[in-house]
Amino acid sequence: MSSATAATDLRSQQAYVAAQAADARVNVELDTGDMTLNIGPQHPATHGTLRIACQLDGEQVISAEPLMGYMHRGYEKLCEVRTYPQCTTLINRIDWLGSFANEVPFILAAEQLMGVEAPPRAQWIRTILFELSRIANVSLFLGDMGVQVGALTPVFFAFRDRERVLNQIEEVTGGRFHPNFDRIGGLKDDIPRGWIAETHAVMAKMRGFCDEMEDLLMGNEIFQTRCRSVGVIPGDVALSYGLSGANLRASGVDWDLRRDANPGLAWDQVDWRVWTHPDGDSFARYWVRLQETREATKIVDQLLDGIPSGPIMAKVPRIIKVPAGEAYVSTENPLGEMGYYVVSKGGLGPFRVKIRTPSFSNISVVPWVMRGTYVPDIITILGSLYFILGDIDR
Amino acid sequence: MPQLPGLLKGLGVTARTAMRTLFPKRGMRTLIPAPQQGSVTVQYPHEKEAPPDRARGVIALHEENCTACMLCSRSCPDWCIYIEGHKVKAPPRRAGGAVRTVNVVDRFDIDYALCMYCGICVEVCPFDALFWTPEYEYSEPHIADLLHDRIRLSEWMETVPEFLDYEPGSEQKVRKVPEFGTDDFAPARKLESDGARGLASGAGS
Amino acid sequence: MADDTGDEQPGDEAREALAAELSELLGDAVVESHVEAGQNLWLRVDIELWRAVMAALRDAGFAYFGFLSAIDWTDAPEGRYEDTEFDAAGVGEEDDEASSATAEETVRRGGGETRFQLLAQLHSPARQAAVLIKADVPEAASSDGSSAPASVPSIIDVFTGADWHEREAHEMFGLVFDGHPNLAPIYLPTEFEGHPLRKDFPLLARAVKPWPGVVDIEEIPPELEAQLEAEVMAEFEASGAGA
Amino acid sequence: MTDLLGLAYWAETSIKLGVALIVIPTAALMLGYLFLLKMMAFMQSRLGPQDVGPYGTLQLIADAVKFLQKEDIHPAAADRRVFRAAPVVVLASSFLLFVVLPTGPDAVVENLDTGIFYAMAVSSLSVLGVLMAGWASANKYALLGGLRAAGQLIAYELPLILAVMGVVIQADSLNLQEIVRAQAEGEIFGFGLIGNPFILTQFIGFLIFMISAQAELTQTPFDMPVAETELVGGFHVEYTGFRFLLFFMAEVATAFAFSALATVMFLGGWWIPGFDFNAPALNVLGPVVMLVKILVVAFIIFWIRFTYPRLREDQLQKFAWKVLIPLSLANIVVTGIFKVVL
Repeated sequence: MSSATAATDLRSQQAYVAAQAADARVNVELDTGDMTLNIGPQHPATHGTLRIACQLDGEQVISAEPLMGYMHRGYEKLCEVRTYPQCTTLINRIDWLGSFANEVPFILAAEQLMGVEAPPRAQWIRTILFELSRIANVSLFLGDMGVQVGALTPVFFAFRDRERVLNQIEEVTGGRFHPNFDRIGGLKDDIPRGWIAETHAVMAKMRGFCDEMEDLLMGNEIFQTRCRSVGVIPGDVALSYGLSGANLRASGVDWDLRRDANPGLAWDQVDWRVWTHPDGDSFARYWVRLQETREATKIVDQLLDGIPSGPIMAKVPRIIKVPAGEAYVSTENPLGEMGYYVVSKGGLGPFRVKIRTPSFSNISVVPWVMRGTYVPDIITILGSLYFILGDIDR
Repeated sequence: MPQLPGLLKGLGVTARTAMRTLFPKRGMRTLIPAPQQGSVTVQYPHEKEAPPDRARGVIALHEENCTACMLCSRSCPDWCIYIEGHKVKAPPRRAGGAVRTVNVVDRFDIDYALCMYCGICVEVCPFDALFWTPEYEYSEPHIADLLHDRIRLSEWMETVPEFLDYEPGSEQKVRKVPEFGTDDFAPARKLESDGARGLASGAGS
Repeated sequence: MADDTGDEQPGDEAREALAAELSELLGDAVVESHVEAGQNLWLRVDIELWRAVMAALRDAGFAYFGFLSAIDWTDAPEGRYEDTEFDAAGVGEEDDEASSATAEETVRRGGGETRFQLLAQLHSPARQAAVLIKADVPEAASSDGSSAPASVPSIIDVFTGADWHEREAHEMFGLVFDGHPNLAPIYLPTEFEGHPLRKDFPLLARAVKPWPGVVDIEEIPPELEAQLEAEVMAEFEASGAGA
Repeated sequence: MTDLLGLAYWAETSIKLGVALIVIPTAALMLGYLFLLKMMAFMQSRLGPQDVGPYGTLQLIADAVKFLQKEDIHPAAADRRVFRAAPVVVLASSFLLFVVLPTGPDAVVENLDTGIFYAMAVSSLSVLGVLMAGWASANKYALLGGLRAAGQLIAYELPLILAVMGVVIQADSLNLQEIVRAQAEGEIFGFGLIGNPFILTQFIGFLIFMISAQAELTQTPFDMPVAETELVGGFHVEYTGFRFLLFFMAEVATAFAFSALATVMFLGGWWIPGFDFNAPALNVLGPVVMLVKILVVAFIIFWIRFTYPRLREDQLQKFAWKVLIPLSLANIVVTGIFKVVL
């Protein structure tokens, strides 16, 4: 072998070693074989059918690649063959834990195209139901995060107290999970008598639930040891990956579509604040969501006291035809920015609907953030990024 | 590493919940364990949950009102409503009127295996023939059995609750559920007994 | 300038000003811009400069990546897979001027002629503003004679988050992103053929089942009509109701 | 050991064996029902099982019957012999623990002079079974779980044994009966009515013992080998039917045995204040007292299990080596000094 080839070999070998070290942030001097571990598609932590293909060195992650599509339902295509009212039925099932919040941006986009605006009473009730679905959705996260790190009890508390919120949603809309209550130009129905007082009581209970979660889980030193400085996402990375919602705010970016780009709902009528956390780690994401749930109960309380009287439906034709045009409306959903790019050619149904779902972007940061962590951290990070599978796969 | 307060607080929360579940009673009877009242779960087959009146459990059909206009079938996103009907001649409503031509439903099937419970059909019905009821116990061991016909759908009319009042400030009008059970669930036969004539009955075929 | 942090919904002036500013910043790259009052700002840019535009916008403060997708503007040959009778009935019943005037016309925000349009959205958290960027994707003749969309520059080195969005656009529309290291399908099985979100891709779910909305009411045979009518009337009068 | 009823060796042994065979599943059932099913349910605002037997008392028996009916599945690539042996090894380890547990002056299966030493040795056998299960399952999750268990063993046997050392020094014996006697006959500053339960003098030892026992039992916060949400059950992920049942029984029975060990070493064992140490009545009352104390200790074990999240393996190692082991060594030194000085 000539010396030239030997030098090239050595150089390529060195380059390989350097690349490995840089890539995995692990010590490659130890001669340990890599192991491929498939987390999912049926794994308790992926709540749904997400699959994460991990390359492991011992328990350390060299690379993690989410593979999805097990639940792809093609909603963008299906919406093209449905009328606008029929679309909301599908849209309900994108983020199935906060269904009502899914409907709102789509309806708002259609309203923008039609030049219709819902009456104030409808806007207020919309906002209330929107925040209720946020509470229902995020409270489940608050408990589920406990299960991800091994605590059994919080998730039962979450299911227990979320049920109260779902009951309130069901009493108005008739559907616990899939309200299908929002209509172009307003709402399907008004709120039943006695509902406001009941909801106030439930909000008080939910604040109690948040306190409980703080004592039981967030204040727990073991939980903090597990979550602090695990899965740190700096602000600029979060922006570049298009993270949204609490994941973005936990990275210190002060951005909330409810405040910064309110598409016309009643959030600007009440007093509330946006919570951010500078750390960007899993604990920060939990912390921000807990504070947001508390804030949401306050928003609901204030809104309940100020619902204006009036009709709940604007004048819209019985058969809805949307004028040609394009509109994009996004709202701050429980999981993050949910937006609909609706293209109409003037028919009964949309010509094209692009659904910008928060979880899709949120989970795309996984390969970046999981490098160099440990197997238990995969679960912590996945849990704290908080995705709904229907929201990734649509 | 671990400091006591957070860990102890957590233990406190679980212990408190256990106590609340075991001893939910207040006052003199505090120390009588009554987990049945303290727990939040429902022991399903033994006790039943009562969904709210607006709950979208199943769709009931008020057959007398149905004119087989196909609006519900067309607006269904899943194409799960199948309607067939025939025309009959019905006597005039009052003296001196002309003979009416009325649609009678022969088949009104909803495939609950496909239904997404969106409620669009109930909403578009212009004749108050479809209603939601909170009934939920109609599961079947075979998926094909979830296709329910008009007889079954009409039976559910019994369980339709009255529409609720609205909160003050609302301008909505409270709707009324039509009276049920004027006849033996068979409006077509009722029309016949009233003197209607059509293909399926009387002179035809 | 969109310097209205207190205002949740920047008015038209803000968007117009932003459009002017961005047009100036991007120079020739901007083909057309469109502002919809109180809604959104569209910029249509030159596809050749797609990556450069994205980089320039990122450096100008639009560093928050929203989404990337595409639109196929051809009409679906199969229509809406629904009985057109229903559509026609709807127009007839309502019969207001809006519905009849807007029948199947195309209004493209920001203009454009090509079949495929690339679409992306960027936010600027500092300015509380968003911009939708479009680019026409020209058709290029492929080797087998059929025309396919020309390849598009990838922007994953500008916005890392565009990675998955480009993969999705690739499998759904068949757009090819130059410079993307791994255009593997993200949702569909590896062996899947076709690009589902193209309009000429048939949706089987609607094709295999007949539409149940076809009117299926059996008419009374005309020859029996008079007889039945007489029978009914006779019975009605006989029952005493006529008295 | 005194000859209880003057029986022949074989008769005595078979009686003891019979009692042990009844006691161990009963203990597992009792703990399982009381804590795993009912207490957990109450802590989570639920009712727990209700249908099988009064208040669901027979639920676990129904579960056992269900497990027995299930198909016995081996993974195709499994090392069959090891795979089958693993649950037996784990269960045997907890069976052997019961041998030395004293419940009365004569009510003990075998009163070994090195009882505590034997108990410690035997209890670490279970990890061998866990490792076997993890390795033989030919499953990556199981392997990770098994390796974690092995790592945990090294980290936690040490503080466990060192915590026991304090008690041994204070009682001057490795014999469990003698440890009970030392507590019964001890005095607190001349006040000897309740004896001297070592929890008072060896409180740090007690804490370390309980923490280590939690790890030994793979209960939360140290249940990394099982870790349902990460490893989907860890070492027993591939087990079904009665082999899984064996793991489950062993887990609960070992919890019972460790609660009993803690009772014997720190809470005064079976002795009741006011009784003579060798009073025959204690052969009947002792087990009852013992059971109550065991339930209290087990309650704490399970209470912690239902409340806490789990640590990460490296964090656990750090905690063991940096906190527990130095602390237990200091405890031994202090105990030794007091022993010599007083």
